[in-house]
Amino acid sequence: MSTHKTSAPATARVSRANGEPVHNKAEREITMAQAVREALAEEMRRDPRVFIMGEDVAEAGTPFKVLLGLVDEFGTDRVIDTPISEPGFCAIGVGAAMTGMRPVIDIMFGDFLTLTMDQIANQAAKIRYMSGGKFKVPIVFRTTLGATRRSAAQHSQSLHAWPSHVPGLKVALPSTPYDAKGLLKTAIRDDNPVVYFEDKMNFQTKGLVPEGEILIPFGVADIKRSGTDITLVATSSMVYVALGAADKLKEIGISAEVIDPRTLFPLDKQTLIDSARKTSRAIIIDEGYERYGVTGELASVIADGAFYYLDAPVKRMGAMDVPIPFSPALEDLTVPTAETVFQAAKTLCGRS
Amino acid sequence: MSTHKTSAPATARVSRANGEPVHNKAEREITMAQAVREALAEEMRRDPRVFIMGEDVAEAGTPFKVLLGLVDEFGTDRVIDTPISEPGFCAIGVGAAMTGMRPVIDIMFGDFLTLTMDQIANQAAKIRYMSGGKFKVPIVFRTTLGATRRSAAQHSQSLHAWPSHVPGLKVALPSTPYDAKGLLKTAIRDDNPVVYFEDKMNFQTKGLVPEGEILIPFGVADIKRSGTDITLVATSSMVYVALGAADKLKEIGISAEVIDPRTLFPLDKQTLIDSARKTSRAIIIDEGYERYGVTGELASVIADGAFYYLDAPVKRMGAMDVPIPFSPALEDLTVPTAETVFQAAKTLCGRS
Amino acid sequence: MAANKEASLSTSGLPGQAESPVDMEEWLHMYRQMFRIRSFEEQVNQLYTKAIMPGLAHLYIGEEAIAVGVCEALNKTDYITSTHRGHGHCLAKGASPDRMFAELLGKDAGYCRGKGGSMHIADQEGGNLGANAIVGAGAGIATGAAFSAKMRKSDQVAVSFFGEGALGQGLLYEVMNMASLWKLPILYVCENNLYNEYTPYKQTTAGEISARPAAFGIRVEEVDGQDVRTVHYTARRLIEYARAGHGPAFLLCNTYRYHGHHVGDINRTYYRSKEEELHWSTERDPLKMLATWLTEQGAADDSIINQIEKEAHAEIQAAVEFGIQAPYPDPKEVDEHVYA
Amino acid sequence: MAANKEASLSTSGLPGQAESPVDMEEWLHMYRQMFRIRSFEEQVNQLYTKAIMPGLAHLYIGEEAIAVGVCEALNKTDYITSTHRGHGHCLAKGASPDRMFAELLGKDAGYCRGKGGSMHIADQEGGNLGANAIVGAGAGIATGAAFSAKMRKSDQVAVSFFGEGALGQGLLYEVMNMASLWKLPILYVCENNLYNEYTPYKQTTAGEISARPAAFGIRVEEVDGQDVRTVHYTARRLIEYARAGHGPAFLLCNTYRYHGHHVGDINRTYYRSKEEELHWSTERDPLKMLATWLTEQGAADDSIINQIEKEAHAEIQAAVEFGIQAPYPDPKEVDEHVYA
Ligand SMILES: Cc1ncc(C[n+]2csc(CCOP(=O)(O)OP(=O)(O)O)c2C)c(N)n1
Ligand SMILES: Cc1ncc(C[n+]2csc(CCOP(=O)(O)OP(=O)(O)O)c2C)c(N)n1
Ligand SMILES: [Mg+2]
Ligand SMILES: [Mg+2]
Repeated sequence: MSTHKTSAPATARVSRANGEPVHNKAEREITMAQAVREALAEEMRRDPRVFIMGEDVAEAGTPFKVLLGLVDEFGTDRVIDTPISEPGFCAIGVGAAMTGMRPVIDIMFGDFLTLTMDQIANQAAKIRYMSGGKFKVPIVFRTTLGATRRSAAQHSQSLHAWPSHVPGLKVALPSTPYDAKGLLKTAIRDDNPVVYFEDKMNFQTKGLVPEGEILIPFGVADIKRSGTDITLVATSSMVYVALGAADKLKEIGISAEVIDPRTLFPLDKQTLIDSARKTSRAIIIDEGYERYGVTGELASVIADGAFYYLDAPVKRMGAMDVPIPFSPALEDLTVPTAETVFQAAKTLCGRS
Repeated sequence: MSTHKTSAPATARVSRANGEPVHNKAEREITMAQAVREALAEEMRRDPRVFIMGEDVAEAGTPFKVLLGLVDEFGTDRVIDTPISEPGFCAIGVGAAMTGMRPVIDIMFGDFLTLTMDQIANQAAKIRYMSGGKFKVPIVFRTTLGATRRSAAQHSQSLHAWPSHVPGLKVALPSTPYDAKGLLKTAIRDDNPVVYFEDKMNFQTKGLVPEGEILIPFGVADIKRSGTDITLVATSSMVYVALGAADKLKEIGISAEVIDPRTLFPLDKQTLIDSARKTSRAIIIDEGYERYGVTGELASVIADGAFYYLDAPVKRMGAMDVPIPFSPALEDLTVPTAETVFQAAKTLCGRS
Repeated sequence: MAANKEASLSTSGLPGQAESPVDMEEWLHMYRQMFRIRSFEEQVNQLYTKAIMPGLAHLYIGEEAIAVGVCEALNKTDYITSTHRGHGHCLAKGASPDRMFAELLGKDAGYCRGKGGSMHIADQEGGNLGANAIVGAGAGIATGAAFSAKMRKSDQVAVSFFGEGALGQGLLYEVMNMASLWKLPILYVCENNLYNEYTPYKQTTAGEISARPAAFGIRVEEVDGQDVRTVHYTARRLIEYARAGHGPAFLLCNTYRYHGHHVGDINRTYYRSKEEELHWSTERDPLKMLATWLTEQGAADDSIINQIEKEAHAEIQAAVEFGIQAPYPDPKEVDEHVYA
Repeated sequence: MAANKEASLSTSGLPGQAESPVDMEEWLHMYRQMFRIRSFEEQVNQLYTKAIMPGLAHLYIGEEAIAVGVCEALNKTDYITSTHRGHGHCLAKGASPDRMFAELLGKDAGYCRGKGGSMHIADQEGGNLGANAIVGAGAGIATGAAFSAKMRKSDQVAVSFFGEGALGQGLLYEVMNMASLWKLPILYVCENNLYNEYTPYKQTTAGEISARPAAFGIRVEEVDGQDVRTVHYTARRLIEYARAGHGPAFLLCNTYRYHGHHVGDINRTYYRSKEEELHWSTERDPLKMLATWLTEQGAADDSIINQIEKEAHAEIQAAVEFGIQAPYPDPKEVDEHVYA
């Protein structure tokens, strides 16, 4: 189990090169779970239309304990335990959002998106357009992604490619506590449906987060580390994998730039392309299945936008195209690691 | 409505350059609907384990009338009308496939895949792997794709990117009656779950199809037209769009090669790459939403595999990233046409 | 539960002593509303036959008493959700036929700027949250609207109309369960017109329909959906019940669509007989039934009925003209309204 | 329907005059089976506590009478589907504990070559179509297996075990409807242990559980899930009914899980009291209840019971050892078995 992907630093101290408004608030080191909870609490205090709905969200605070305590402040009228009815409570969320509320719907495991795609992709995503702009559906579907928890094939998937494919949806996937807070607050204030993914393995990852208001605009990638020789585009917890690889690359004299798009839609294509133009090499690292997913999209955005600057094909590193196995001996092999990214980057830089 | 995408030839006479076994059977001109029906009838005669299940499949023969007559030959025990319960009858199909049957499940509109992704992606796709290879799930999910029928946002989608993303599934999407028959027979005999997409606009398209046995192996692309200057990779009805563009291109002296992958998984990467290496330019044309879908995957496969041969970035032409509008004045704008592909190809060949 | 049981056996729906009767002007108004729907739908059929209308449409003819009987028991600020067979609900909730025709013809003046069409027609100011092309989906959205109304303490009620085919969708049971648990102000209106597309509902529906909502602790009543008076009185009672915070109710209406499943469904004998069709359209017609009763009561005569019909017909005729003349949306609208 | 109603009221489950009684050897066998499950689960708990087991597990302790009572009424060729809480069903259907432990530890000798783990444990030769990590999904698969059995005229029956939480999933109603329409040979076994994870089922379940399947025309019986004799007799009757082609049946078993929702759920007082836990484990324990009855009948005494327990314990002990010693799968297996 030594290759567990969360050999990520317990404290994520990564730069925030662009995008955020300057603030001078006190920063504290808190976990991703705390950042999420804080974002929710602040937004619920600010706006009485915001409520949380899902399985075991109230007293239990979800199985991940991320929401612990919210019910004490906001009561069971605004932190609402549901039956095990994902399609049903997502649908209720959509109807509530159309009629003046701002629901945050908790889908415990991202794997359960399979049950809710009608509500998310056929209803929430399309209602504004189908009504000619007359309705709006301000709803957040908060869910999880990420493997290596020994939870096997139906509790370990990273299905963010599906909603990213669907016009009408926005998709956010924070890697740091800072981004988690800032993106979630933005998501809740957005007048459109947002699917927001947290990596289950990152809930205990710590990072500096200001108290109070931070809003991260959607569609602004963050350069988590600057570099000149190769671009590593990484999403969610793969940012830590990429940073780990960048450390190793530095040791052999290769300077890697690590970029986190933070939102898959809207996508900050320009930052990705500019970086690849500068470094002339790129790897996309994402934990979704590799085929027909996020890596293909980002790779072709770069291959197109930086075509005349690239010295090597854009390399894609997704999760292995297999259902996620239970056995630790197998599961860790299915996800990119700092080591496999390091090797791929080395090769791409002609240093095999 | 003049730009309707099925300005496709009423008779699809396209070459079959590779892959199929040579046969010397009588060929007749039949429609895609007839080809599908014939494939089903032949397989049901051959194998008593094959049955059809779905909404209005028996006497009504589906709203598209594709299955008309099958119930007369095989009875209501093998052509089974269901309640409007897509998750339920897909689940029953999975259980039946695990225990010795070979169901062909009819999902009327591809848009209803949203309701069935748990059965398809979490159950059918994973059961073999999760059981360590002990179970098999020989099931075909037959469904539709394609816009320009004035059916609006929830009855016009082409969601084939979703199952293509999921390991454990195979995905076929025939463009011609010949391919429809050959791929469907192969799908039914495959021991794995296959999602099989027909374009609703193509049911009346005619083509030469042999009587009796034809089996088209999965993972073998078909070169629908040979050319030397540019590669047009096109799926399903977009093959006709590409062929239309190739005609126009020929008039201005550009020789386009049109390739139909026929199955998205397994994908015949080599044929795509070889063609692009030869022509040095490629456009991917697919009717799914452009972002995070099929065009991104195929473009990055080519950008990677033909990197050192390409004279221009690989261009992607998917459906516009909007929910599909009802109004004819808008709907036709959302799908690639022979004209828009022609223009893009011309530009790509430096002939603006 | 015992009370539900009893309720589900009540079939008359006519007012008990506690209820205030509806006056004759209102019944005449309902006649007009039903006739407007019928007239609207006949125009739709013609537009389709003349190949003026793009796509398909599902006609509500034969079922008018349900939309009208229920919607007349609602306030303008109350919500409804509707189905693929949604023109009747939309009109009954107060939409204008001109903008509806514009929508059906894909024109910019339509309620959805031509982007929705028949299957997504909505009336955003009139409380119609939209037709839906996914069977059963409207029940989810309406339950959400009821949830929202309860949270906002707005005193609104939501009504979800759906065909008996929607009983096949598991979503319905999920949301009925939550509606019952949380006592949401919602009325589920099941229009049992005997067919799921081309399949008789008996082949798709096990057990007794009314037992299903009852199993979730929901109050159920079953009525003759052709009798607008029964529908209306029962709906009033159930909507009042829901609005008062007692929880959801379910109104099962037995009805029939005279035309095909959609406008193009012409040859129907393989799934239902001409005799059956004739029986319903002659013996069980909601318009005839109400006209007869009004005449018996001395509240109307042929000339009054004719006058109503003439006016409604003229209105619908003008509305069609409006729709036909209206311009298509500008092509640049194609990628507008994807996001707010 | 009248018959169902009556059936749903029957709570004794003990044999009527028409039924052949079970002999004492068989009850002793069932005691052994229940004890094996308990012993297995206690080992799982220890493996977790000692950090030997990867991931999580959901223990079946307290509910043993249901799996055993039902599975003892099945043939080896009959099918079951199971849940996240699936070890008990798997053992009761005849799986070997050694290969089960190997699976739970991610070893190559496991039933699924280590690829499935606790939540996907299956016994492909023994008719266990698998545990499932999607609540309710097993009901769909089992209904499909029953459909297949009927089509193949194989005389097999399928049993779907699920927790009362699965009543929240719409899928269940969809497949119960079809099972009833098509008279499929299936028994739905609902294990109501009072909690959906950390939420009391009363907060998630409106109306009466038994009314739900009954509304679909399904025969329902409700029993004390702690009394293996009642469970077994009732299951026999319902399985016979299903096998004979009368259609599906639903067995509602009232029960309790002694441990947490999963092995890591240690502090439970925020959702249930220690008194409640104690009540069930002391007053309502299925093993104690059967042992007492066997003793009363003179069919067993302490030494017989002890002997059974000793043997079973040794077997489980050896099985754990086997699992721990077994090798992990070869890394190259990682992309094998994706496709047939
Ligand atoms: C989820 C889903 N499945 C299938 C369809 C196709 N379809 C459209 S209408 C219809 C029948 C609906 O029957 P019912 O609910 O009784 O309404 P009715 O048409 O009789 O008014 C079907 C199957 C659909 N639109 N949505
Ligand atoms: C579709 C789905 N939603 C949520 C979960 C998470 N989950 C796992 S077990 C469980 C509770 C199940 O309760 P119940 O069905 O009563 O079974 P029990 O655990 O009590 O045996 C939940 C919510 C899941 N696995 N699948
Ligand atoms: Mg109907
Ligand atoms: Mg439970």
